[in-house]
Amino acid sequence: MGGIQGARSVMRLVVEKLAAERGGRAVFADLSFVVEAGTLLRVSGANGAGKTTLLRILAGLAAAADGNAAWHANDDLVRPAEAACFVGHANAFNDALSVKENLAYAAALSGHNASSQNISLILDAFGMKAMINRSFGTLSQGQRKRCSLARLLLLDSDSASNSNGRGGRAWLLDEPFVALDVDTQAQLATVISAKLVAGGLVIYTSHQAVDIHAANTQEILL
Amino acid sequence: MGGIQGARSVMRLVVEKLAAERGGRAVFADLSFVVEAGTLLRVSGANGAGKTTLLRILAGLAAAADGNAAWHANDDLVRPAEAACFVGHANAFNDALSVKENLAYAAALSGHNASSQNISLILDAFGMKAMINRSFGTLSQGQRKRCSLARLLLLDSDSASNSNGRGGRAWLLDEPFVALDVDTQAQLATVISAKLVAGGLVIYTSHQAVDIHAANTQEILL
Amino acid sequence: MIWESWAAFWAMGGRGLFVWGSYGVLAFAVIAELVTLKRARTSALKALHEHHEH
Amino acid sequence: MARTESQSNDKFAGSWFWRYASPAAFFPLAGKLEKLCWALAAVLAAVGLYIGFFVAPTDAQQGEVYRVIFIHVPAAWMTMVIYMAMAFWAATGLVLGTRLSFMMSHALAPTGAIMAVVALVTGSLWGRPTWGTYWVWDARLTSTLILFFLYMGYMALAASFDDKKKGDRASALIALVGAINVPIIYFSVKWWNTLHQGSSVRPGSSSMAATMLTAMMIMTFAFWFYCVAAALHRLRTDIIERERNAAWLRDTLKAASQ
Amino acid sequence: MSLRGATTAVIRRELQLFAQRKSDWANPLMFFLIVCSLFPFAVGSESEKLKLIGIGVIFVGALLAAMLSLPKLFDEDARDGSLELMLASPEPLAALILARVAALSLALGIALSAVTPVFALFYALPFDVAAMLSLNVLMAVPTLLLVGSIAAALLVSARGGAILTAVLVLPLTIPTLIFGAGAALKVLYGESPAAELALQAAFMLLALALCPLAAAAALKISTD
Amino acid sequence: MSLRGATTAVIRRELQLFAQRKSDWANPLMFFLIVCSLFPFAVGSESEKLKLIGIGVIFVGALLAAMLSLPKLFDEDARDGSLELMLASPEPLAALILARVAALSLALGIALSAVTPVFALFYALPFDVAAMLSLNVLMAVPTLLLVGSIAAALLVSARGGAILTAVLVLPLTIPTLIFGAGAALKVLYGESPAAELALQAAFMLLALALCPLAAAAALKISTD
Ligand code: HEM
Ligand SMILES: Nc1ncnc2c1ncn2[C@@H]1O[C@H](COP(=O)(O)OP(=O)(O)OP(=O)(O)O)[C@@H](O)[C@H]1O
Ligand SMILES: Nc1ncnc2c1ncn2[C@@H]1O[C@H](COP(=O)(O)OP(=O)(O)OP(=O)(O)O)[C@@H](O)[C@H]1O
Ligand SMILES: [Mg+2]
Ligand SMILES: [Mg+2]
Repeated sequence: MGGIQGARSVMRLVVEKLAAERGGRAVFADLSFVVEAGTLLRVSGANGAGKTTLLRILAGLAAAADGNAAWHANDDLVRPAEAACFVGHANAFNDALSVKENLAYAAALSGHNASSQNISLILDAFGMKAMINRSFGTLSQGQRKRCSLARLLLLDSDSASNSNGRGGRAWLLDEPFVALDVDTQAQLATVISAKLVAGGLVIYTSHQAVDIHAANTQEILL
Repeated sequence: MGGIQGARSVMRLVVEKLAAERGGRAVFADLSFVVEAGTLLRVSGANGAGKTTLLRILAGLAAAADGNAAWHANDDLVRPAEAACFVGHANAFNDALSVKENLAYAAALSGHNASSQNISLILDAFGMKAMINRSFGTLSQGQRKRCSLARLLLLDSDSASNSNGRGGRAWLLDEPFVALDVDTQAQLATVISAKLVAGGLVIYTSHQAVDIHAANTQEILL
Repeated sequence: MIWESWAAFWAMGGRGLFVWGSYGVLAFAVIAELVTLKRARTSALKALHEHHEH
Repeated sequence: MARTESQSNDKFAGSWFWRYASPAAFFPLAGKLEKLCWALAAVLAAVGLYIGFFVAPTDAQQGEVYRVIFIHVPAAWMTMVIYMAMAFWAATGLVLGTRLSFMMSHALAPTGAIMAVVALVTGSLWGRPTWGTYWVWDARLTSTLILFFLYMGYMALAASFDDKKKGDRASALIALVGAINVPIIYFSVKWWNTLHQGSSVRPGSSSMAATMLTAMMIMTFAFWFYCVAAALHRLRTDIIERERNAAWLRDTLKAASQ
Repeated sequence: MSLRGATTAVIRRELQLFAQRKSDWANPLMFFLIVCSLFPFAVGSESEKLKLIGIGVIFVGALLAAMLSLPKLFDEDARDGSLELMLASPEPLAALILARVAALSLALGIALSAVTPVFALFYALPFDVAAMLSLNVLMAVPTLLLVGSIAAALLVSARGGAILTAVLVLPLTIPTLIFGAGAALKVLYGESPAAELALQAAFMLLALALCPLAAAAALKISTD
Repeated sequence: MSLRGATTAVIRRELQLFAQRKSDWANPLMFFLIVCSLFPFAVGSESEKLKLIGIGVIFVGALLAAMLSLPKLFDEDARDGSLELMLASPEPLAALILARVAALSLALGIALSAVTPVFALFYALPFDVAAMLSLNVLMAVPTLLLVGSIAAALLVSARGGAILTAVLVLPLTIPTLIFGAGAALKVLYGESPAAELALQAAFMLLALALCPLAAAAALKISTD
């Protein structure tokens, strides 16, 4: 399953003099920071400051204009696709397929073998079990978001790296609380805390004030 | 310009035994309430409770399964399209056109004659003046939302109904604070308060806690 | 009986293939339609019973 | 706001049409009608085929192959009649907003398409020995083919909506547009055909013996009853699918199974 | 007054979009070009053969190209929510639809009929036939788009895209095809194409009168 | 092992989508059917003429039907973000693309080649020609989809000049057309189609070897 050997993987992100451009305009420049496993990093800034751009670069979905961002697992360099999971505005679910079919596909693509039980267990945690066979296109905005988060957990849960409580892939969450109702927001905060306690690394953006219990926190203002 | 004669329009919404279905399933039923001009109505409920469905029915964009919702302007029945403005998840801007072109089109379609000054004035209020000629597709999530809100104000501002401070069309806002940064959230809250003071009627949904100063508030829990 | 023999009947004056082919196509179409009708009804009833049980 | 069925029912309360426009009242009636139609179709087909094969004489020009006529012509007629019926119910549905009308349209379409296929295939099989080719671009043949396309379009459209109510009205509209176009298409194809003078051969020329005509008419009625029975069956299945929440359906089915 | 404002806004926006995304009109043109240039490879290049099929290939190619741009009418707007602006407008929906179809027809009709003579030459057709074909393409494209707008409106909320549109629309365009190609054939045979042209025009006027209304109804159905 | 898991997941999803939306394969079929029946209206109904154009029309129709379903390959996935799942997968992208093209080819190729003989009938072609055409359509559809997947991948963001890519890619399908129609023509003239068939097969294998890699590179470029 690629470069990460679960049992020992401790993630670490090193960003050096990173710069980004969109449409020929500089969005940010000369950004340097280091994030260690077990840390919660919040990226803040006004609308258009470049938060989404930064997260997409870290996830390997966009190219930096300058500088670089390197993911290390136990000091070995790993590809962003193997090091991090990105959840953004587009939810990466097909409208015509059912929630379950979508999740099974995503799991298989990233090399996991999600059993039916596993899927329904995780959906249950987000109160979506009853909708497991609904086609995704018929869900409400918040229900869609819950599905995205369920996928995040699914891809984390049965990877060897997580089973012994050592973090697993880093999470890159772009506005994860948007569209969730208050209860689910709290629930997500708990999930993030648990990830951090297990030695995971979480980077998120949010314009909403949601308390996340975390031992180590960092913040970047773009 | 249709049924509303601005100078005297005082909006009133009467909902009686309203029921909605989506995909053959009942979403809510037997909903009755009255909203008077100058009132802020918050529709709350968990994800999937039917908030978006309700707002779309009130805007005349979806059909009710039973019961009915009637808009009155000074006790005259008016069509939903004339009575209310809806701002939802889809932002109704074309990605390829510039912000300005999009706004001018929307204004013309709803019978307004938005001058260039007017457009740039309103964009300025939301800190978007510099992007007036950017194509919409290149904006960040929050910048897009700001544009939707600018359109809302634009369609309100130069209608006769508002110029003398008597309300104008009702606003139906589905999650208006989503994606906005903290400053802009506060700004939007001020705009809504002003609308209410002017005798307007605002119905909104939100999972975020944002303080809106209002004399009369109502809440429905779905 | 206008036919001299059953063989003559089946032969249809040497055009048996076309005549019986036509009737065969009709028979196929009718049977296929009946089968799909029946199947649709069965599955509708099954769905209904499942629905009522919930 | 869209007119709901209860509103329209109130307005026309008391008339027989509206009594049976509700699925609850129609369902049992359709069941009885359906049985009757199956029986009539079977009996008439038996009689018609007997006359057609054992009474009607050999045709002077064509020999035995003309016996295809007993199914070809009824199928060709049915496909046109059913399209018209479909468009009629579509229009009724759009104007009055009754669910049952849309369901009638949906129930008719597959049978109409099957009739088109039967007319096309039997016609081709008849054409080979008489014209020496399976297919000519004759006006009547060509318009049957186009009618088949219209059926397919209607069914594809109805199937491509997740929301059945939307699908109902959308496909009803396209059925109406098609119905307006059918005569236009027919006459332009005919006109095209004379322009090119392509096929000198076309059906509908030879005179028929009385027994042939009798057999053909009886078969036509058999086809009528078959199509009505099939459509009613499909309609009842559709009602079962759509009215799964209705109490009356449960009661009716329970009563029927006892 | 306000109706004029709204319709000009629709047309202006359409033209702005054409200017912004050249592919909107260049792609149908490319498709046309490709269809027209594929046939000689499959049929062989003798000019007698080509002359025979030329009119048909060009006309069918133009119709297909126009048809494939039908989803552009409403699909993108439905996706980004702009369609609701149109539905909520106080002006009559049919007029707005007509404005939009008119803009598309203008752009596409002119582009396609402008390149038609070029292809006619490829297929060894004489000049007068080429001119007649060009004229007929110019008349046929609006008719097709008008009829097609009904299907496009219905398909806004359905799945199936461009191809289902084709299935719904193409059978309805057969008269246009017959009269259009027929007129060119008449010219090729040295006869008068007056009857075909008259019928073509009549069909176009009929479509102009009925289709926007039907499309408005269709749009209301599919967005309800 | 895990590669097998990923590719079967891709194929399974594709088949689920086909089952969910029958229109995905039924509509190209209807399109093919309708395109094939349009030409006689424009060309005339004499069977000599029809025989002449029949092979060409059928082959071009099948290619167009396949080409029109190309956007299905990546467009929807790009819109809803699923494409990023594929890009972020640890498995080689080319294999995943190949799986996807294979599923589409299977569904479409079989469907199109199954109805081809019916059209051969409409165009008064003899049975052996019909069979050869059918076989060639079965071979040409995968080739076209493979080559086309490069274009589809480039067009995902439509940034790299949509039109240019179409112009670059479509000529690559001309050999398929020439060999495919050529084989059927040979049979019509009573000659052996062996050479054309061999070339067709060679071209298909070449596409199989190169196109997925090129498409993977294209996809990476266009999603940057
Ligand atoms: C609108 C559809 C059609 C109608 C109403 C129709 C009606 C008829 C009728 C009434 C006859 C008997 C003519 C006679 O001998 O007096 C006939 C004969 C025939 N039909 Fe059709 N038909 C239709 C479509 C077709 C189609 C689609 C085909 C072929 C695919 C076809 C092929 C034939 C042939 C081969 C004959 C016998 C020709 C002859 O007697 O010279 N017809 N049709
Ligand atoms: N097209 C559809 N088909 C079937 N069910 C649907 C469809 N659209 C929405 N629903 C269901 O209708 C219900 C109400 O949806 P709605 O979007 O109104 O919820 P909401 O209150 O706005 O939720 P959220 O807070 O998540 O935005 C949900 O349970 C949803 O799953
Ligand atoms: N395709 C593009 N072309 C040009 N500029 C772009 C493009 N996409 C984004 N931008 C610009 O890049 C900047 C950063 O965008 P980004 O989406 O990263 O902002 P953000 O911090 O996530 O904002 P938000 O809080 O609104 O989501 C914005 O100013 C935006 O206008
Ligand atoms: Mg952002
Ligand atoms: Mg909602």
